[in-house]
Amino acid sequence: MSKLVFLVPLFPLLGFLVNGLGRKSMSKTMISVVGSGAILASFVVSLVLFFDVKANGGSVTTLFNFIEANSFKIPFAFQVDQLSSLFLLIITGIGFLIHLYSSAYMHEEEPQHFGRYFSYLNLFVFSMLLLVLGANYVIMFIGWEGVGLCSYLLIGFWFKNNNYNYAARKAFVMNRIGDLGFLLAVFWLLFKLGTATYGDVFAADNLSKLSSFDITAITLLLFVGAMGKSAQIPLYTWLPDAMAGPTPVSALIHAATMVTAGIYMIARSNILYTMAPATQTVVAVIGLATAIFAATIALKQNDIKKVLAYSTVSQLGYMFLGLGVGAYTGAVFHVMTHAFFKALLFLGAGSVIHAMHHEQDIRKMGGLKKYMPITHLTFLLACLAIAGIPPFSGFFSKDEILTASYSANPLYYYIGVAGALMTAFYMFRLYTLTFLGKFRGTHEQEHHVHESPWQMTFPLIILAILSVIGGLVGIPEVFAENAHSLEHFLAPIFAESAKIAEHHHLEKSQEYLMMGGSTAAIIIVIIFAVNSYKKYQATEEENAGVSKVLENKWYVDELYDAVIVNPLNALAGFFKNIIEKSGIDGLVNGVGRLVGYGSRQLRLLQSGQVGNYILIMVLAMVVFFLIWFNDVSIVQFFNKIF
Amino acid sequence: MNAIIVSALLGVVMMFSGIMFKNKTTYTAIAVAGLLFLLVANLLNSYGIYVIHVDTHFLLNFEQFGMFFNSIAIAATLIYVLLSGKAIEKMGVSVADHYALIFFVLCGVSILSSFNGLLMLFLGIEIMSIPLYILTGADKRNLKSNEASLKYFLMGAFSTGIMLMGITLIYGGTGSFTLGIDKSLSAGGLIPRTSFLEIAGLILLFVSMCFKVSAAPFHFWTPDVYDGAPGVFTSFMATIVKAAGFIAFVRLFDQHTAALGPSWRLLLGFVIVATLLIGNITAVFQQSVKRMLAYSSIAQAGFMLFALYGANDMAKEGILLYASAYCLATIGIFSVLIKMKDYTFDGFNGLAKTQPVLALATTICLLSLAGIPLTAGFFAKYYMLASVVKAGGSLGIVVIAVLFAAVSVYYYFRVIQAMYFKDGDAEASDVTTGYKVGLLLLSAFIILTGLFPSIILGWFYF
Amino acid sequence: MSTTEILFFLLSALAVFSAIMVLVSKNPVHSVLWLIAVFFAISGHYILLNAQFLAIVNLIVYAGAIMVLFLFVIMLMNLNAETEPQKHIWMKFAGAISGGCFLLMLVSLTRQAVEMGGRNAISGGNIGLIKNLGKALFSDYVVPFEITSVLFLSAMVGAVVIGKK
Amino acid sequence: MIPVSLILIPLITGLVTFFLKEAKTAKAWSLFASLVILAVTVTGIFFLPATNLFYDTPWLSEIGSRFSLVTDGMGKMLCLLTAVSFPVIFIATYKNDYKNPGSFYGLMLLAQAGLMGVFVASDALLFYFFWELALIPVYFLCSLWGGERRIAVTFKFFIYTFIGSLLMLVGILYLYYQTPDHSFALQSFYNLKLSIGSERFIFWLFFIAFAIKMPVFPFHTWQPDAYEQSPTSVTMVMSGVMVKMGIFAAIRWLLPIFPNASMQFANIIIILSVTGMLYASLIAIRQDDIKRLVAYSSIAHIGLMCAAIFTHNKTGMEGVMIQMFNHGVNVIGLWIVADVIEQQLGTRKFSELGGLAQKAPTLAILLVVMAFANIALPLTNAFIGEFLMFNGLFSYNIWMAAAAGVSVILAAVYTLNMVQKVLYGNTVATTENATEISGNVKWILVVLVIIVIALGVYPQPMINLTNDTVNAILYNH
Amino acid sequence: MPIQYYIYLCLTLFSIGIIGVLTRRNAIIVFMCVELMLNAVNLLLVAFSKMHHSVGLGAEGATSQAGIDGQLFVFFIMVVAAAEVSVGLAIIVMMYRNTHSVDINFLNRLKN
Repeated sequence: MSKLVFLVPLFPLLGFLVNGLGRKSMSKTMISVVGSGAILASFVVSLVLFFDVKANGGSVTTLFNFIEANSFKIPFAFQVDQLSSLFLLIITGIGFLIHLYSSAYMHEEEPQHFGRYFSYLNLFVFSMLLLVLGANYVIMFIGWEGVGLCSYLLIGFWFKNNNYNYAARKAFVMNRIGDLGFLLAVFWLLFKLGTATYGDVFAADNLSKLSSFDITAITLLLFVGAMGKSAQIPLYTWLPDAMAGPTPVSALIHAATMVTAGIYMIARSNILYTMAPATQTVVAVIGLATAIFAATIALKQNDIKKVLAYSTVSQLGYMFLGLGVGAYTGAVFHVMTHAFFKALLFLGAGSVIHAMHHEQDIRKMGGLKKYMPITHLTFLLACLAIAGIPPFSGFFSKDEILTASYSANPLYYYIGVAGALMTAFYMFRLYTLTFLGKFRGTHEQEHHVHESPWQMTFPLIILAILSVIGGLVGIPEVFAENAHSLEHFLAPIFAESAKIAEHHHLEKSQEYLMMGGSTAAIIIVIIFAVNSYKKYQATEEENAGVSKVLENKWYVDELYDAVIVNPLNALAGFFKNIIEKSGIDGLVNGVGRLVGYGSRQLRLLQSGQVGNYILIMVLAMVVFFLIWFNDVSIVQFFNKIF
Repeated sequence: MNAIIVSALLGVVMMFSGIMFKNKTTYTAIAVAGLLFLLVANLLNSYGIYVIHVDTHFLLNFEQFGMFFNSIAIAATLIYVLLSGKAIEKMGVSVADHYALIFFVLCGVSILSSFNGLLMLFLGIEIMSIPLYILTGADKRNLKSNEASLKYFLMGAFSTGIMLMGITLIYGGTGSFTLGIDKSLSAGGLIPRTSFLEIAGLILLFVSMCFKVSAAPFHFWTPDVYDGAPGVFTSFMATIVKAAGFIAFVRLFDQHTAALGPSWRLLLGFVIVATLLIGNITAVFQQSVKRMLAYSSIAQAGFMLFALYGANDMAKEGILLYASAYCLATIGIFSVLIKMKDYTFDGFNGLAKTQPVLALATTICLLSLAGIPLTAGFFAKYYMLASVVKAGGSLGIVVIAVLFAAVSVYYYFRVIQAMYFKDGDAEASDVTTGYKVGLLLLSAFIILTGLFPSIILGWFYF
Repeated sequence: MSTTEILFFLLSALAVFSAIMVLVSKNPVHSVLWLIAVFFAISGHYILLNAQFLAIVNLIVYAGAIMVLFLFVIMLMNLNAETEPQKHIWMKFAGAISGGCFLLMLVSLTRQAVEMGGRNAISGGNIGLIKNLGKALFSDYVVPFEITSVLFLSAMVGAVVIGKK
Repeated sequence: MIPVSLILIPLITGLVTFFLKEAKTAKAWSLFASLVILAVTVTGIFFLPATNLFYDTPWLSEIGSRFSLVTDGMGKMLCLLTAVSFPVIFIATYKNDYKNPGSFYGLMLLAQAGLMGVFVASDALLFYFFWELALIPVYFLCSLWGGERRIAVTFKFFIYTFIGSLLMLVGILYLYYQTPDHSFALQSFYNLKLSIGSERFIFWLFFIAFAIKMPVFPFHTWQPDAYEQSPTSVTMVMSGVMVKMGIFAAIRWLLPIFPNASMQFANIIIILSVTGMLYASLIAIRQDDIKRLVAYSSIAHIGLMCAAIFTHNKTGMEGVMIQMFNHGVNVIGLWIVADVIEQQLGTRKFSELGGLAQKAPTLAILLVVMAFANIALPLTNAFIGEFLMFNGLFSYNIWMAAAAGVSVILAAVYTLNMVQKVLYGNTVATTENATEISGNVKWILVVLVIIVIALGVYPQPMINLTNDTVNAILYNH
Repeated sequence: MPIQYYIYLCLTLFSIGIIGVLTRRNAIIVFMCVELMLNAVNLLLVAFSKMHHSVGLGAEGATSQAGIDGQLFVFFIMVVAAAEVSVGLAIIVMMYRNTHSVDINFLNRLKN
């Protein structure tokens, strides 16, 4: 069965090649069929694999030896186990839906760009699958940078607009910073263990070779990689800018799949993290900080996609919180549910933007409820899911993380809940401004507003269903014993960590209390948000004070420019203009000038006067005698010098 | 012995041919024939066949080294006459006499390559120098030529005085004029038994030889004389005569070098560095190619002095190789130079367009002078450095030498740049096909020697 | 103090004095005359050293031929004290100093040359006589003797080449 | 026999080319010659028995130098690189016109002969010969067909490298007289046991020569000017192949002969190289000229190789080996693009370019691939080399690896900057009527891209090709 | 007569010659000073030859020819000197013809 695994990435690769090479010749329908079909095919294969794994465990398939150097050997191998197969389903499934969606969303593009778009998208899926399937860190790194590349290409998809290009560049470079950390971690592993294959690295005897310092360093470096990829403080600023890309791209890459690569990677190496409590604390704190920080920014954004972007960042923060407190299952669970509802949100937003002719400012929307019922309904469900209203999927996953964080450190819990409340607030602010109230856009916009075609609504519906029921795979213990099927499914992956980590269960009463409390609070916040924005009128007056700061995202970009970018540029200029020209090259040329100068001086010796010539000769003779008869002292003198 | 006798007789022949024939080309023809004959005679000599057998009473000593150098010198002169014969004919009225003087110089050269004892050294040097004073002044109407001639003469006479004083002191110290017999010297450097008079004499002798080979700080006459003298004769002076000076120098000192000990090495080191410095650095800023070549000849002298520093078989082979490589290259360049309208660097601008063959030949000659591999010049320099390293001399001086070699590239390549990369219409007067062919053969030979130096060195072991 | 010694010192004094006069006298003609005086003194030394042949040759060749030639040229150009160019005083000074240094060097060397101690240039012996010199010249030294002819030839040719209008 | 033919074919064909006056014939002839050489190389390396890879005959018996050629793994790979790059260059610049083309292509082929010689010579003096023979044609090429500042710039480059090689000559001489049997043979150099003092001294004589050639940080200033001023096809030779001479020589002539010294000074050199990497990358960020940018980025890459050599780590060494080839391919690809742009639009300045992606999508795609190869994206060939080299560097010193890693980030910055400024955004005056690239360039670039990807996905053959050298260098001493 | 005396005397004359060369501008006078140097050398040679002769006398009696080479050398020096003078004066005259001066300080067309 698992021999089929190579098919999974193969289909998207083929799709990429076909679309990429044939984009000029093929028709749009053809292109979309090929693009989506490829993903569908691999989704099918993934399903097969999934059940295979469910039935009889994971397996590793080696295709060929990628690098076989002196000190180590890196096979090009795929590993299919519970974790990866789950991710396979998410990627290919949601991937397929989004491809389908795109075929309508991108329809105005001229054929060759349309083809380019789909080839990029396929390439992305391919790299993402490599990332997930790779049986060692190097293959994962290939996918890791591959998705970075695709994200670069897709963010800058409309390359005529230079701001988009800058956003793309920013995304790639920030990812590169993270990648360096990842790479160093890999080197560290190879240096210490001579292998980067999961199976070997996590083997007990190899782990015993690593000092606790090694593990801490490796995990930290890996986490740096995760920061870059999953947009955590301090490397998160690229994600909001990445919204420059087409909306489906944001849905697929910057919500559902790529940004969760960091979580996948940490979940994959959970044993290492469990063995490095220090790192875990770092992860938890940074995750929490990101969650709350991004949430505050999201409160005041007016671009529909920006809001979603920051909410993504914040949700990713929650996942890292979960990883940090050892709730690996919870994190993965949240990845899954988040993939559902966040993709849904983005697609809904896309459908709105599509309807509004690329208007993204929510202050200019409103009252779309009656024009686009499906979009509205699905969007609402998604909002409820992300806000964490039971029994929607978001509730279970978020609750699991929060509970775990409480048992780790109550403070985490309280901050987390605060973040959750903010989430509820800004989501419903967004919802209200978009769909409720009355229309605030221009007239001909109002004229054209319409529900999107089926290729767009169908994915919405599917995702809506998923985000409603998706949570049921992880019903907490408190409701029913062994109802948490996901946990059981993933158990083998986290078995080792589970052994090490200490378990302390809260008694049920407290858990009920926490759930109830948080849910109640969230509902209150929602009502408040809806009420306060139902009657919203676009006003010109500037925000002031805190809200201004929030609107400007805490001025973080400006801070980075001032602290890192500009000084670096200045340094580069200094090197280019001063050191290089005057310094080093000046030195080289200086030698030449010295020779020229000496030449001009020595020529004067040739005075043309016989008398002087002979005078010098005579003096030279005298000097010769002196040299000859004082040779010893002179030799000593030279020996002193040299 | 053959070389000495025949060249002297040929000198006389040229004198009388001046009376008999009026056509100038005839003189060149006779000279060429004579040189060929001279070459043959000298080769025969090295196979032990003599025109007349003379008992030299150990005043002359014919060894392969000297014989071989004679052949080189004569061959070089032959090439010189073939390439620059026209120019010699143009120079003044008494062409035949000039040829005669050239032959007398060759006589002196062949004495210097075989002298055994200071007396013959002295005579050889004088026989070589006196005709040169005349040749330098051959362009009688030209004030520069006169001035050069007078300068050369005065300083030459002065250095003769110095040399004689040196010889005298040596004689006083050792009681003989013959070389290398004084055991107190070869016993190893400055031991008390060594006569101070002799040391003083050797130093003075060294000084005068340095003067002859234009080693700093006794080089001052060189730029002025080479610059002032008519181009044709400059090329003769700068090549064959200078090489002969070096041969004499080496033959004079090579036994002593070991004996004279560290102070000798020190002194020589100073002279070498000074020569390289002055020659190379001063050449950098010259505007006239002729004068640049004068300075470069000083620089080359600095390299040739390594033969004395090394003073081993390597050095002896090397000096021969160097002499031939240097002579060929310089003769080639001068033969082109004297055809140019103006002698400055700009005068060469764009020669590659107007006269590609000349440009190519000049380039190869310059590369050879610069010691670029694949040319004879490389192995010449290589042998010099190798002899020093082999003799266990200090690497420092070798490094200095190569750095100066790099400097030399600077001014040699200025000519190449002018010819190839700069735009201009340099024209060369009366360039015949024969001349071109000759140049090409010359450059071909230079390249060949650069690939297989054994072409020349092989002779050395016959 | 024997007569030879007295003569030696007299002649030396004469030689050095006249030599200095060659330098200092403004008029070239006087310089020539003083130089001739030097040559005479030196010939005197030769005689003291019993080298009669050289003494005579010295007088004939130098004092006779060469100096007359000089005198002749000077007359030809009618150089005299007025036309005589003078070097800058500092140049003279430098020249004198460096020459002096040179002299000092060699003298000091001679003083260190211990092996010269107690060795004399005797006036006895007869190698200076024409008979012996002639024998040696035409037996052992015949080759250089012949070769000098080349020297004269070249000098002659040269003089002609240069002298021709 | 193979190595001899590798030297002789370009030599003879080159000399013939001088006499071809017609541009078309000269181009066709030289292209044909280079293809023949490629064929010979491939057959010789992959198909003929290894005995053909050695050649030895007396040359200068009187000074103990033999005309002996040995093609070990590294030699094979670099010969392959040389043989591949020349046809590529000829095809890519086939449309360019040079005044008196005969001499141009003749000199190119002569340079190729010299390069081949350097890579196969196993006799010190012979090596020195070819070292210069490779330099001189390039000097004339640059000075005759280069940009307006060509003469001064090229002259500086020439003198600079010439000083280096002269110092090396002194070193060679010294070693020669240290050898018991007075021979220049590489093997007898390897067997030398030098006193530590002299080893230190001579080491630097050699290293400076190679450092100038590579070039390593403080000796690099000739390079950007030379690359900028010389005609692009020559720049390709210089940066694609000639700089490898330095690396090659350092591996073959430095490490084994001076084991102790190279151990002792490794830290200095590695620090220099890493400094150079950061320095060059930073400067590259501020460049406005494609050629200068590529020049500086190439300095950075070379710095990494140099550092990896002196880690004395096998993995790192393997990385250097394969990277020598990859860097050659990638940088030639970039130069081709630069040349196309310059030929078509008459400028290389970013500030005067933009929006080419709309006009020439194919060019855009190819350039993007080359650019990402330049920043060592996985599945491109450069990734393999840099991955291995970083491994070596890491096991030498973690902080060095980290510092060097920063330059990888900077590489992304400047390369993407170039891509963006050239391809993206709206078209400007110069690029208004730009057109798609012509067939020959397109196909040659496609070939290069295929090589890039293929070696990036399956590098193992390349790594195995040079195993013998790596073992010999690191474990026999 | 102790040989040192002769040495000192000749060195003195020689140095006077040098000083003359250095201090006079008249080419002819300079040349004369050179001749003075040569004569000093001659005298010294003769003195040395007699010195060596005395040794020879001591060794092999009255028939000894030791030291005769010195005197012959003097003879050759005179020959050379004569030749030099003829050429030198010719050159000086030629110079005078063109410039009407024998001042060596005017010989400065060639320099640097």
